[in-house]
Amino acid sequence: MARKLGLRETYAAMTRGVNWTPSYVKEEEAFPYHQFEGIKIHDWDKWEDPFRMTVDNYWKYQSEKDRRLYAVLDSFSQNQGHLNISDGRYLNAIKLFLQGVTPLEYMAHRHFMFIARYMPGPGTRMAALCQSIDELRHTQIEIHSMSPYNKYYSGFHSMRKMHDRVWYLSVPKSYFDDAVTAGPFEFLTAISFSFEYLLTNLLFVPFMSGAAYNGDLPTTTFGFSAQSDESRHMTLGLQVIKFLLEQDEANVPIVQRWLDKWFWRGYRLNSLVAAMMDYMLPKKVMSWKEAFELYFEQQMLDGLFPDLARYGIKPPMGVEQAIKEKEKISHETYWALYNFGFAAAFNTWIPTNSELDWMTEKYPATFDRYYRPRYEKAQKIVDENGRFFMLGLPQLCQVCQIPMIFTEPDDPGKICFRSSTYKAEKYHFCSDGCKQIFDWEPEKYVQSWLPVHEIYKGNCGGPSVPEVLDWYGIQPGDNGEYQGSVDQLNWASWHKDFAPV
Amino acid sequence: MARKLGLRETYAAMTRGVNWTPSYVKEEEAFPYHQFEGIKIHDWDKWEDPFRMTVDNYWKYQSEKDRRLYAVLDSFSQNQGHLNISDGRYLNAIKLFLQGVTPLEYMAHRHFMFIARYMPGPGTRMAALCQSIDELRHTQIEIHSMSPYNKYYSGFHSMRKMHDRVWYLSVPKSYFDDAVTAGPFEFLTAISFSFEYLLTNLLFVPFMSGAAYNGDLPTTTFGFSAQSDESRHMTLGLQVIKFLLEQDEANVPIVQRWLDKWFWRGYRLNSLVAAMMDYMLPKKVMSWKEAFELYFEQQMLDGLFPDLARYGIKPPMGVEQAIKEKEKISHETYWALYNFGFAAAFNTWIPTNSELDWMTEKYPATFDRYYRPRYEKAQKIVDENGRFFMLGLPQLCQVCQIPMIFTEPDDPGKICFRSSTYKAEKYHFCSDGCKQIFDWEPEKYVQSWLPVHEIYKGNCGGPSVPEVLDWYGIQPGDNGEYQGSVDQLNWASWHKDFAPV
Amino acid sequence: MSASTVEGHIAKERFIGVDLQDHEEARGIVKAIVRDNPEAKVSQIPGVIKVTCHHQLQINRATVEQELRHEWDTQEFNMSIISYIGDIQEWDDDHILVKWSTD
Amino acid sequence: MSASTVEGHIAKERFIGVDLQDHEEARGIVKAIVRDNPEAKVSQIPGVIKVTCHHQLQINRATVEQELRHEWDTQEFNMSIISYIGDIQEWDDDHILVKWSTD
Repeated sequence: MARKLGLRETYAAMTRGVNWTPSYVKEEEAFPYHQFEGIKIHDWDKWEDPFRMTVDNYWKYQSEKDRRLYAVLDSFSQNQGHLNISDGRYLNAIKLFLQGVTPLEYMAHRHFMFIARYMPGPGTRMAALCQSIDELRHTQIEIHSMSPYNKYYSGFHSMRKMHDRVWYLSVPKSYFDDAVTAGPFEFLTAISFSFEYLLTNLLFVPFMSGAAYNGDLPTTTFGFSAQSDESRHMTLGLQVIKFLLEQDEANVPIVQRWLDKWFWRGYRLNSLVAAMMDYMLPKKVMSWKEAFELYFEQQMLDGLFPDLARYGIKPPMGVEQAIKEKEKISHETYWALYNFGFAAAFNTWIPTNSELDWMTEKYPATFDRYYRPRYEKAQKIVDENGRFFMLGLPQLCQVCQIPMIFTEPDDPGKICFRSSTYKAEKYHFCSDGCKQIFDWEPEKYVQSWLPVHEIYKGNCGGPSVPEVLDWYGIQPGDNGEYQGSVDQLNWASWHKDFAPV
Repeated sequence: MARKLGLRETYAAMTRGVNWTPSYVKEEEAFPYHQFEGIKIHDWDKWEDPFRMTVDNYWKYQSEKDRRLYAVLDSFSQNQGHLNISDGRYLNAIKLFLQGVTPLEYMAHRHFMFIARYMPGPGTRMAALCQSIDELRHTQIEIHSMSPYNKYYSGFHSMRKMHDRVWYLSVPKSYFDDAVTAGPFEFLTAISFSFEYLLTNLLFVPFMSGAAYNGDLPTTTFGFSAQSDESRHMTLGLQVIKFLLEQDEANVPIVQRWLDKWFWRGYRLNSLVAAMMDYMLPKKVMSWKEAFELYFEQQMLDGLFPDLARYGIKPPMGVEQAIKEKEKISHETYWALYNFGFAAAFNTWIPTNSELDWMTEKYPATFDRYYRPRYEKAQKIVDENGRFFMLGLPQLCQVCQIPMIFTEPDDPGKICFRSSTYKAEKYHFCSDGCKQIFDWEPEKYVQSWLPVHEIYKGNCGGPSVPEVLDWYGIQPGDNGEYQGSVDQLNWASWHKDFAPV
Repeated sequence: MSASTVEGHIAKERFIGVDLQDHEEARGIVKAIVRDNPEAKVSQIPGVIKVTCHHQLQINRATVEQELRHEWDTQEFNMSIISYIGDIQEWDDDHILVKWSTD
Repeated sequence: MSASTVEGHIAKERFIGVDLQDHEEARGIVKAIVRDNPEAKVSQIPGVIKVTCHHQLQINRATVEQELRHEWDTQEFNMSIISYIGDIQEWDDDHILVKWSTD
């Protein structure tokens, strides 16, 4: 009997052994997209994939992951598990995830299939192929996992439509649209490295742990099921960067600029995650600031970047500002969501007193001075006159598409405005980072589909708020204040017979 | 290619085709136990098993059931699911189940293995073999499913020891000991028919549904996983009865007496289930009375017994009394558990006002007149002087081993006492049914190991309450009042940060 | 003595039925039962779907397969059943039939 | 510019590590890691076990098999891993090694 091949040999046989050089067409006809960005590759065989995932293992483990997930989902809905989450407010974080992230998984599926077809290196193609299938799986399991909630709660019904139309969802959408309209190496740097390696832990680990802590079995289960795939994706991300940096010194400045751009874009996207972590989890795992310090400062700045320094790579543009903003970003973002909550497909609310105390403890330098007074004032308004909303339309940053809500890095009392003029037109930005990204590629960003502009241009259902909300697919109950909402009233009535604690 | 055998043919080939007649030993040497009860069997081939479970299907479906269960258990403990049950009080029902029922599963495993070896009919042997393996699986999955609670709650630690020693657990233990010391046909009538077919729905369906309603995923999941096996066991139960009745008319009176005995014994055992359903589930699925009417009166009396009438079988002895007692039995049983709760390995408590109102609604004929005043008085005593217990030892029924807590069928105000004299010794019973069972087999029941007698005989660790509790394996916190218990204090502290409903 | 003469018991109409888990596959099976047994009544308690009929309840592989949109072996019914009322009179490759022996 | 000179950032000691699911099999793997990497530090947030080391973290099939008491393919690590910090430098039939490239 022949000796069974080891993992290393099996992987080599699959990725290198079955590769061939095209003879009916020229190499550059078969693979026409990997050169226009200026990246130089000399030896694709230097590509390494430490996971060494082979097709048989891939099917085996992925199907086992799915089997476990669906057993849990069945059990969850059989047990009316939705009644056992910590509080009805919690699900608003999940609505935001479903509306904002799930459609990105599908976009990732599509574009990794493109990479799997068009990259000349067989190792890269195999990794991208697996990731493409993973991302389709993630789309499916997220929809399946969250659908048990759709029966009982508002805001879960139209994520595809909302993703393409609703103002705050243009933040994640524009991030991904920017990536898929770049070249293949920039895409890999944007998604595989900047998002999956640098920043993914900030989204997924505290988010899933928060789901676990708040009794949300479906999200925890799909989340950790997806995360095991993400580990593989992180490896692809780190590998692509090291590969580019090692292949040719001329690649270094190109990669550095991509890192600068995509760190900042990803970090800005994460402001929604920051708001979710600090404000939307009734039982909190850790603050945004703590997560940023652990997952970004310690793991990336102290951990990863010394490894990249030997290639001449520096920590990305804007990192100092992000560090300053860790005291502020969740508060400034949630405050905006609260104020414009009439137009969001989830509910918002004023944190409870014990939650405000928690934030005072977690953010001693800023919370009591800048943010707590806002919520106390908002509570007073609610008590005296009921809930208020900012019914005007905010100015948006031309690059990250977030309203102008962020303050000057060194002054939490002053909104930060930046602008550039291009072809006699003035463009506005929330930060030096976004301005810089625009200035590097103004032709790209003048084309941005900005939700507020589109409303004014008459492209969003009509000029009035109800017309726009209707065009967004937002139904009564999806939006606005949580207290007194359909979800809150249902939650209270479902739990009125619960035993007192 | 040969035609694939259908289900019917595969099953026939397996159970009949591979059977053989012993030639080295005589038939009665190989199968020595099936004749002494007086049962006459003429043709074992008339045995039918409608489930037609074959070995390959058996492994396939049982392993799939286990895979699903363990995925759910992993997910549950990963999510700290124990925090998401309806209330800490709920788990006392599960402690009672683990202490009382799980060891019975193991006994069933052992004795069905005996049946699988010693019954001459190959169809019977196959059904018993599968059931034996099932029961071992049930033992294992129950222990695995409840072990996540053992980390956090009292009363889950010593079920084997407790089952053999603690007073209220002698009720289920003596039931099974009675069955396994009978002949094989009586055992099958007792366990497979009376318990698994007649009464099992009263235990398992509302219990598992209660688990689902109270957020207890592990119990729901093992419960429904086990119940799918129980359906097969019900079939074995119904089949054995029909087979005995059809094989010889002389079997009819024997079977009738077994039915009379084992209905009453099983029904008495169910008084613990009645107490659990009405008192121990914070979120209630249905009352004992409703369950009894649906699962026993409608499904068995109206459904099954007309089918058995053609063989000359009548509804079992005591059924009229059980119908009268449906208004009383849960209240009388829980009251005893409450009073003797210092010696139980679970906590007891006074129902909340809304729970008392629920019982008033469900038991209009009895609750406000006989039982509510007791709990209101108990609450007054608690408020004024703290929790009280009946520190004396109760008199037990010689047959069912339940204390003398049940009232005269027609007078909920008067305790029912019955007695018989055998060999100049007087024996006491809780009911006409238990007295009749004793009178049929006094030699058997004079040997009963009665927990109270054994304490007085000095066989239970010593004469004082602490010595007995220590011998029982009861640790501080396992027993007594729930309010202020270790479990209640932990529960409250784990939930203090939960968002208000 | 017939059941209906038991003292204190008010006899109701006789039925047969199956109790199934409230999970994805079982919900498909229930749809198939309802299609093939028009008099079937479906009710629910937490975690459990109860389907009852007055005379007989038949589960047909072909209908279940239409509802589930995949192949289904009648033995897979073992993954959904919790309990049943009546007598399983037939269980072959194509059908499961529950009814009482006397009607 | 090295990371430690980033304005406003106070550099701490560098570590590598793996984040695993808090489930039965992963708990066995964690025990094996702790046995083979004595400096390993284990911490926890809901649902997640984090194991970190300062220089390298090695997972050995043989030790994991001792802890789990059954055969274990290093590829099964895919069923437990959530995330990792560092660079996976080796993953073969017997070992998984996580460390940074520069020390």
